[in-house]
Amino acid sequence: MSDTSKEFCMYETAWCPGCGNFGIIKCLKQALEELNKDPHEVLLMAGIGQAAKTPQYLKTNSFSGLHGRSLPAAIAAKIANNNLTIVVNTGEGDSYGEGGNHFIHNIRRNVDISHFVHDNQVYGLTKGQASPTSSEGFVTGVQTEGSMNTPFNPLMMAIAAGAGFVARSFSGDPVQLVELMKKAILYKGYALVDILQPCVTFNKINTFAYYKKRVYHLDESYDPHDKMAAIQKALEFGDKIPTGIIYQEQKQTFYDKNKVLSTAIPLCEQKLDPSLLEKYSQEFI
Amino acid sequence: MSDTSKEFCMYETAWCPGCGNFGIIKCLKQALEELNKDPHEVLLMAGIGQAAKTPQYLKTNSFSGLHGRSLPAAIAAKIANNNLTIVVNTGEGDSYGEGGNHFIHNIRRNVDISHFVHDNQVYGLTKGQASPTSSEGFVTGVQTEGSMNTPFNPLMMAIAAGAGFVARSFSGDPVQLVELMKKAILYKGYALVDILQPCVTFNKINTFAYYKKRVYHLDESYDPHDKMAAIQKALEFGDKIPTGIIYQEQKQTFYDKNKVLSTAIPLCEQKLDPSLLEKYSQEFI
Amino acid sequence: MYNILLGGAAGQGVDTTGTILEKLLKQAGYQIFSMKDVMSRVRGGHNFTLIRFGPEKIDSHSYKLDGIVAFNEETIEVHKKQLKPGGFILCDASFAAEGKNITKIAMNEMAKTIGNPKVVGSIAIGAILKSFGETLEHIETVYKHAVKSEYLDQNLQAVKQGFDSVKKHHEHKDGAYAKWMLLTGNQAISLGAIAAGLKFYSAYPMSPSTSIMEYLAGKMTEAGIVVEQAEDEIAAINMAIGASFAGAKAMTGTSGGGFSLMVEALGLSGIAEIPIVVANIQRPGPATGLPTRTEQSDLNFMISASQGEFPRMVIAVKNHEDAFYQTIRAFNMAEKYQIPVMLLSDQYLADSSAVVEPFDFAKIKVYQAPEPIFEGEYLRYKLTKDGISPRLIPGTKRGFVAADSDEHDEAGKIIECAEMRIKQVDKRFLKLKKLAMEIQEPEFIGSDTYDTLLIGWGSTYGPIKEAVQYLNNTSGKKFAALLFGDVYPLPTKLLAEKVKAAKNIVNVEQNATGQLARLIRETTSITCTASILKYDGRQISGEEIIAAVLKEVAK
Amino acid sequence: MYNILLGGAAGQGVDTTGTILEKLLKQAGYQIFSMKDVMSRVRGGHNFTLIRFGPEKIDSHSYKLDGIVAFNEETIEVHKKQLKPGGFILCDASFAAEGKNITKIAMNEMAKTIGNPKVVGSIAIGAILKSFGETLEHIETVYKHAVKSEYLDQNLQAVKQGFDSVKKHHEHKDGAYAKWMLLTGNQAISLGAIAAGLKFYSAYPMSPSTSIMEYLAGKMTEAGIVVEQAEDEIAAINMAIGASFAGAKAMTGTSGGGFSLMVEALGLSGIAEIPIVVANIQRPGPATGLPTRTEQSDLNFMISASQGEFPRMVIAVKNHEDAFYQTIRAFNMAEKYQIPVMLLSDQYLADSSAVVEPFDFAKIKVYQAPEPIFEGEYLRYKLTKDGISPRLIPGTKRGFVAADSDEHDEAGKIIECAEMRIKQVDKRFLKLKKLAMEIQEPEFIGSDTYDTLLIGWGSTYGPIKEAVQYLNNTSGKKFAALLFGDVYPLPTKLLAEKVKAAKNIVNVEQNATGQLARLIRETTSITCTASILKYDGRQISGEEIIAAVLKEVAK
Ligand SMILES: Cc1ncc(C[n+]2csc(CCOP(=O)(O)OP(=O)(O)O)c2C)c(N)n1
Ligand SMILES: Cc1ncc(C[n+]2csc(CCOP(=O)(O)OP(=O)(O)O)c2C)c(N)n1
Ligand code: SF4
Ligand code: SF4
Ligand SMILES: [Mg+2]
Ligand SMILES: [Mg+2]
Repeated sequence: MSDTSKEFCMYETAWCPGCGNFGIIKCLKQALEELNKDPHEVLLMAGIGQAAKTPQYLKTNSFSGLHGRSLPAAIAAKIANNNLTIVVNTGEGDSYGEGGNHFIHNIRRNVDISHFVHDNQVYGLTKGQASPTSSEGFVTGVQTEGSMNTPFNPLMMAIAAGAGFVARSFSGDPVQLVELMKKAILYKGYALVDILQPCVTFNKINTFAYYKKRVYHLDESYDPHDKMAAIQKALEFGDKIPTGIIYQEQKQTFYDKNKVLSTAIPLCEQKLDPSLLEKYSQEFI
Repeated sequence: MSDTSKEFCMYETAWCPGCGNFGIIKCLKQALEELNKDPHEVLLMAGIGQAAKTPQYLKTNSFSGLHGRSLPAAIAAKIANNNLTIVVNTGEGDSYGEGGNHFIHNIRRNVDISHFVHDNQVYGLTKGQASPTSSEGFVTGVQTEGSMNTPFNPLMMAIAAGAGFVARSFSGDPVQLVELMKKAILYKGYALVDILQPCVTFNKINTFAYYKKRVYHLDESYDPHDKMAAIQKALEFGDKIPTGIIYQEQKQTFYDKNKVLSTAIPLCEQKLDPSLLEKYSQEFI
Repeated sequence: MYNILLGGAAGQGVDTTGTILEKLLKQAGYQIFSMKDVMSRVRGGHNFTLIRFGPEKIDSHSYKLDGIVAFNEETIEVHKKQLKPGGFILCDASFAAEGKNITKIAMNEMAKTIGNPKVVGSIAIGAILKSFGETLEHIETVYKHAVKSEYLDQNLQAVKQGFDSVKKHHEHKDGAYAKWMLLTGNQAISLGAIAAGLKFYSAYPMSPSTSIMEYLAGKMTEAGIVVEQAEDEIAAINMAIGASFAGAKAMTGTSGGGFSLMVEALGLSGIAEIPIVVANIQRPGPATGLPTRTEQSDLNFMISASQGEFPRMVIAVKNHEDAFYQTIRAFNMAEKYQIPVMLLSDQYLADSSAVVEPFDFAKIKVYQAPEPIFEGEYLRYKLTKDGISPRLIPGTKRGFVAADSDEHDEAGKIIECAEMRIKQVDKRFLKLKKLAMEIQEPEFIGSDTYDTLLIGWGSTYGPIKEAVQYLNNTSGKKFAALLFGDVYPLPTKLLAEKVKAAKNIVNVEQNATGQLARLIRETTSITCTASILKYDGRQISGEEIIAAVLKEVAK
Repeated sequence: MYNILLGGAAGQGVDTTGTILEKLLKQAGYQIFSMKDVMSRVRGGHNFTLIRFGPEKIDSHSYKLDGIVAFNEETIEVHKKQLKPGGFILCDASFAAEGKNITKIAMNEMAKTIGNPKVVGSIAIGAILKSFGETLEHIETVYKHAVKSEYLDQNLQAVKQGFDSVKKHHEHKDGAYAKWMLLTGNQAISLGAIAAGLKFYSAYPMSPSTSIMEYLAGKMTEAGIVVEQAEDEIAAINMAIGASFAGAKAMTGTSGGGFSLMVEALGLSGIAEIPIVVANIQRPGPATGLPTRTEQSDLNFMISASQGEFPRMVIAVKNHEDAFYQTIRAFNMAEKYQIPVMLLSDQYLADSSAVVEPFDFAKIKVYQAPEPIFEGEYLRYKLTKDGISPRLIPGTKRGFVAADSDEHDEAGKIIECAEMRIKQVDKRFLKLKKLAMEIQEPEFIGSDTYDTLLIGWGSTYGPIKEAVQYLNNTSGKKFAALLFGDVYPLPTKLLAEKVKAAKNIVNVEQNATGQLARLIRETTSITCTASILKYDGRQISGEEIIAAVLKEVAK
């Protein structure tokens, strides 16, 4: 039986009413459908967290791995089968906290996947501890005196690590978010979209209204190809929060560089030339 | 018995003749002695690797932990006893590869330790694989077609993560290196010195001559307090490699912010007020 | 003894209502054992709290109910079968359910009138108090600590309205527990850690361990404890090791998945001989598994985790009181033997509340390592008769202190020499000889003559105890049980003695493969003849054990 | 059979010289077993290679020497006691050592004259060839592959000069092995992986596993394998799992410390039922331990690693030939049962070279999972009779594929329901039933009647075999041995049968706690009566086992 519908049906979710995740998953569905993706060739991947439940809620292929480990699994799945469209949807704790090492090093690999980080500046699933992006002074049951660490700046870190597509959006801005998602998916290489997402239950500071008041679109005159300008924008996070493509640069991808992948046949379907085994054996004789 | 000598005696090493590590350890010894540090109050810490053998070779307190895990152990030791001068000497594979997540997040904590990364752009102890800082095209037994990843830029990453003291030096420039080490140790907060270090055995590209030709001192006119200028300098790594303090900013340290540490008594010597136990019990009655 | 269930969707306040109610019942003098069953989501789904209370000692939960308080209709659907004859259901007037045991109150409407839809739980609390013959005597004291002051009046009003809207069903019974402590397993561990001299706690959030970090974080400034949320569990344990090396007593806590990431550093603690306490609050695996539920399936993992071989100790906590005292003991053993000591608890104990006798702080002995005596150079890894090398903290003027994850000589320098390697391995294992003398035998309970010996460990302590008492009183056969707390090294004296008389040896475990039974056989060759295993994420109850035992023994 | 030792400091070319010499000896028709003993440093210290060769089958190394080639004076000092009567020492003319068994050549001077101080090793090679009655026939072919072309002539000249500078001591013996393969244990694993259809290998460098990655990296473009150096071991295994999920056969390799970091993901492979092969090339722990040495101390760890419970398989490789075939089998078992399969090897096998019969690629069966047959919605975790759910690869048009680390229903969606939880746990464990029928019993060797049964696993295969043969031939007593390859699930049939006749059961293990003995007792209640344990980082030899056995049996 083969289902030829191009619709990404939605299942019932376990999110709180009013959660920013609803906006994001709707945009994701729309972006994939507008790109005319066949659900059979899409693979949604995630770690663990509230955001990380996203892949479970759309009718397509899904991989719900370990907390913090979505990227290594995702880039390897893409290497194994270049025909898959791979999108990672997961939380900022998952992406930048537990998964921080994979974040900085997978940017360096530049495999062609999209990474949509639902950034609610809090650990949602574990009920409200500070996340890497929590602002200084953010009070929680663990950070009883307020978070004391310098907040993690995802855009700066991504640019510093060498990412070629770095964007920010807001779950309450569906028109822009769909656009950015589509561009990220079409971009050849690793594409990051950090998506500001209110958590109505555990983050009473960075609310919908908070973001709404602060976000603004980068205007036409802004050139995302100018790295120093991009860095300046990436550093801007306070009363004003720029959204849109912060930085873009075309770079060689993992596929471009790795000779094993230079054929049109995806790795998972490549067959070993049996004569090679004889040849390799001979080398030991 | 108590040894009142202020000399950091050196033990026999297991490094290759000509290795850049010799230059670094000499400077470290000199820096500590010029700062008039008592060897009993210095704690050298490391992970695992060639560079990571450094703490074993000076007569002082030493902690040789796990590969990649020097920073969490180091910041916690400092939190436990603020009277210790804690210096981490370890490799760039250890610091930025296996230990990458601790690198970015401990910068955010800003505990007052110095982190001297012996950056030979190769995995020395495991006999010559690419490290995070290896240049593109670097050929090894594993990277048989040359390293394909965008090199990790330690200075950019440190600035992006919010470090307040970011410097680069070269093992072949002892005058500058001793100076920078002293400043890093005196700096209140997390201080990074990325030290270019030839590995004569496994890195035939980034040799002594290679670095010698390229490094130059940032001149008097350079203002390390200007973040955008610092970023520009941090991005410069090619025919010319700037050395010196790339970025400096005074920030509140972990000690400044954490109320538990606001007393003069180091944490490890603080005693619990026994009446608190009764009080906490009462809360359950 | 009564047993009531409060049920509803996540977000409906089941948890808070239960917590307040159990406090009120304790103030009335009752023993309490209350258990939480929570789904891994923040809203929706179906959660419930079981509160068992009465004037006598209560060791565990039960699934047989005297009453159901239903905040949604699903609760009635799912649980009505558990109701004992004469049991009641309390729900909102708007619910469809019908039956003579159903009491409906217009809770939702009342709450609206009071001006706060969230006080529904307090209305229910009032109704429960009345039903069981309690007064409103303690409501002000309890609510003062439980709700924000601006909502206090609304809640008190709600309790009173609830109280007035039902009839008394039962008479108050006199219990002697009003001055005892009511706390959860994780709170008991936290308090134990403070009492043991904890100075540094680092962890990464993970259910069901997070409440330890939260409790400690609430006390940190006052108690002088640095509580640090790590970037990941690897950092958490390496921080704890670093702090401990520098002289601050340190602990980390997590659940199985986080412990998986701590495995390498466990070996660092082992070879570098740096004391550390690691609490694993178990939940069902593998991997993410059932994040908010309970299981005892990390035992085999914990006793063999990390490459290579080194001495360690694993203590399973049996109940709330034990959790407190064993945590102190864990710190003491870690300090004395300079080894990693692991505490094994589980979601069941972590989140359930029980009433325990106030801790006697005067009696607690915190181990204080003697100041090292030495001449000449200080040797961190000195070969000694008992394998314990006197430990110096770095920073004194007395000598230089080394820690090394490589094999090393007495001074702590890397070596490759075969002889020193053997000596250091032997030295480390020698510590187990002395430690063996401090190992605690399992608790033996039940009849002195018995055919069937049950064997359990950790949190099944309460359910097994209840089952054995009941079986001995009613079944006509005789039963006993050995209940292990120390599981590694495994104490074997009492075991060897007690299995002799047993015709049946039945291990009761909250896992699928019978992990303690395997460990027992590995250590002693003793084979359990039957197993009662539960691995659906819900804690086995006394009555389930009774049924399973009767089935096993009958067959 | 001869046994020679080449010794010197790191950086003096001991390793290279040994590698060339063993190739030349194999070309001459000999069997070879050569072992490396290396310090964890790049320069200095003391390293040696042992090369055992002869016309008969050789199963392992020996520490009794027919000859020593000393590149530094320390080598003579350290090893001269191992020399058999009549054995020789070859060293530079400048060395101080004296004795009638010492042959000195002015190697250093000759090398200087040739114009390359590094050819000292080749001079020694020439001298060895002459001593043992060999010719220079193969030197050009072998050197052509071993040194850069610009140094070829210098080296050949060196060999010839060495050849001419000594006298013949022994006569050439005819061996039949010139056309067999000479390779290391890690090369055998690598070749096995390629033969099994490996498409993706991700790892982080760690001795002694790195040479697997290096071998594969040398073939990647030609063989179509992506070899990716990961940022850490956590990434390495999660990459392998991701690649495998998407349909590329995947493997990762490491040593114990790296495996410690892979533990959590092992459970992901277990619950998500994603096939994966993990090779752990063991070295002595705990923690960093002795990085370049050998041990068998991760067995208990590997069989219980990761929170929760799930089926897995652990295969210990016994020798070089076995390493090849078992690697293929590991992939096949992983694919068929959709489980993690772990290969356990160690530094001893990894770095030692042996001569094996050329692999018969025609005979190899690579398991090909059948295309899933289903109607309606595809269910990744369908409950089936044998527990194996037909596996679809994502990206076909046939259905949607889910992988889930949470407990899930048949479709792969998160669940919390007790019934489905039990069903999925049972389904996963059900796979072990079928798998049990494919488990390989240990190899039984020795006398059919015996008093003493030795028990070993993995790389002690060769040494134990040698010991048993020797003991049966010379001691007047009768011995047998069971040599395990499959260790988990543990095969018990032959064991149960063979222990019956044994008065003594002696486990021989390269660890301090007797890990296999514990596993045997855990599984069968059978208790070993004595143990021979070695944990100094050096592989036990046949002669050491003989001595220990005679001591054990005598007492
Ligand atoms: C190894 C491990 N550590 C910790 C956890 C517990 N955990 C699950 S989700 C999560 C954080 C979620 O935060 P984030 O990624 O920001 O997602 P959100 O829930 O906010 O969407 C944590 C700590 C886990 N599942 N595994
Ligand atoms: C968990 C773990 N993985 C891998 C290793 C092996 N290892 C030891 S040192 C090292 C890399 C060393 O590189 P670097 O940190 O750059 O130090 P260098 O030797 O170059 O000074 C590796 C991979 C280890 N010891 N532990
Ligand atoms: S807890 Fe926060 S992130 Fe999670 S579903 Fe609720 S609102 Fe969304
Ligand atoms: S291998 Fe390289 S880094 Fe290591 S000691 Fe030798 S030269 Fe130095
Ligand atoms: Mg979040
Ligand atoms: Mg390096």
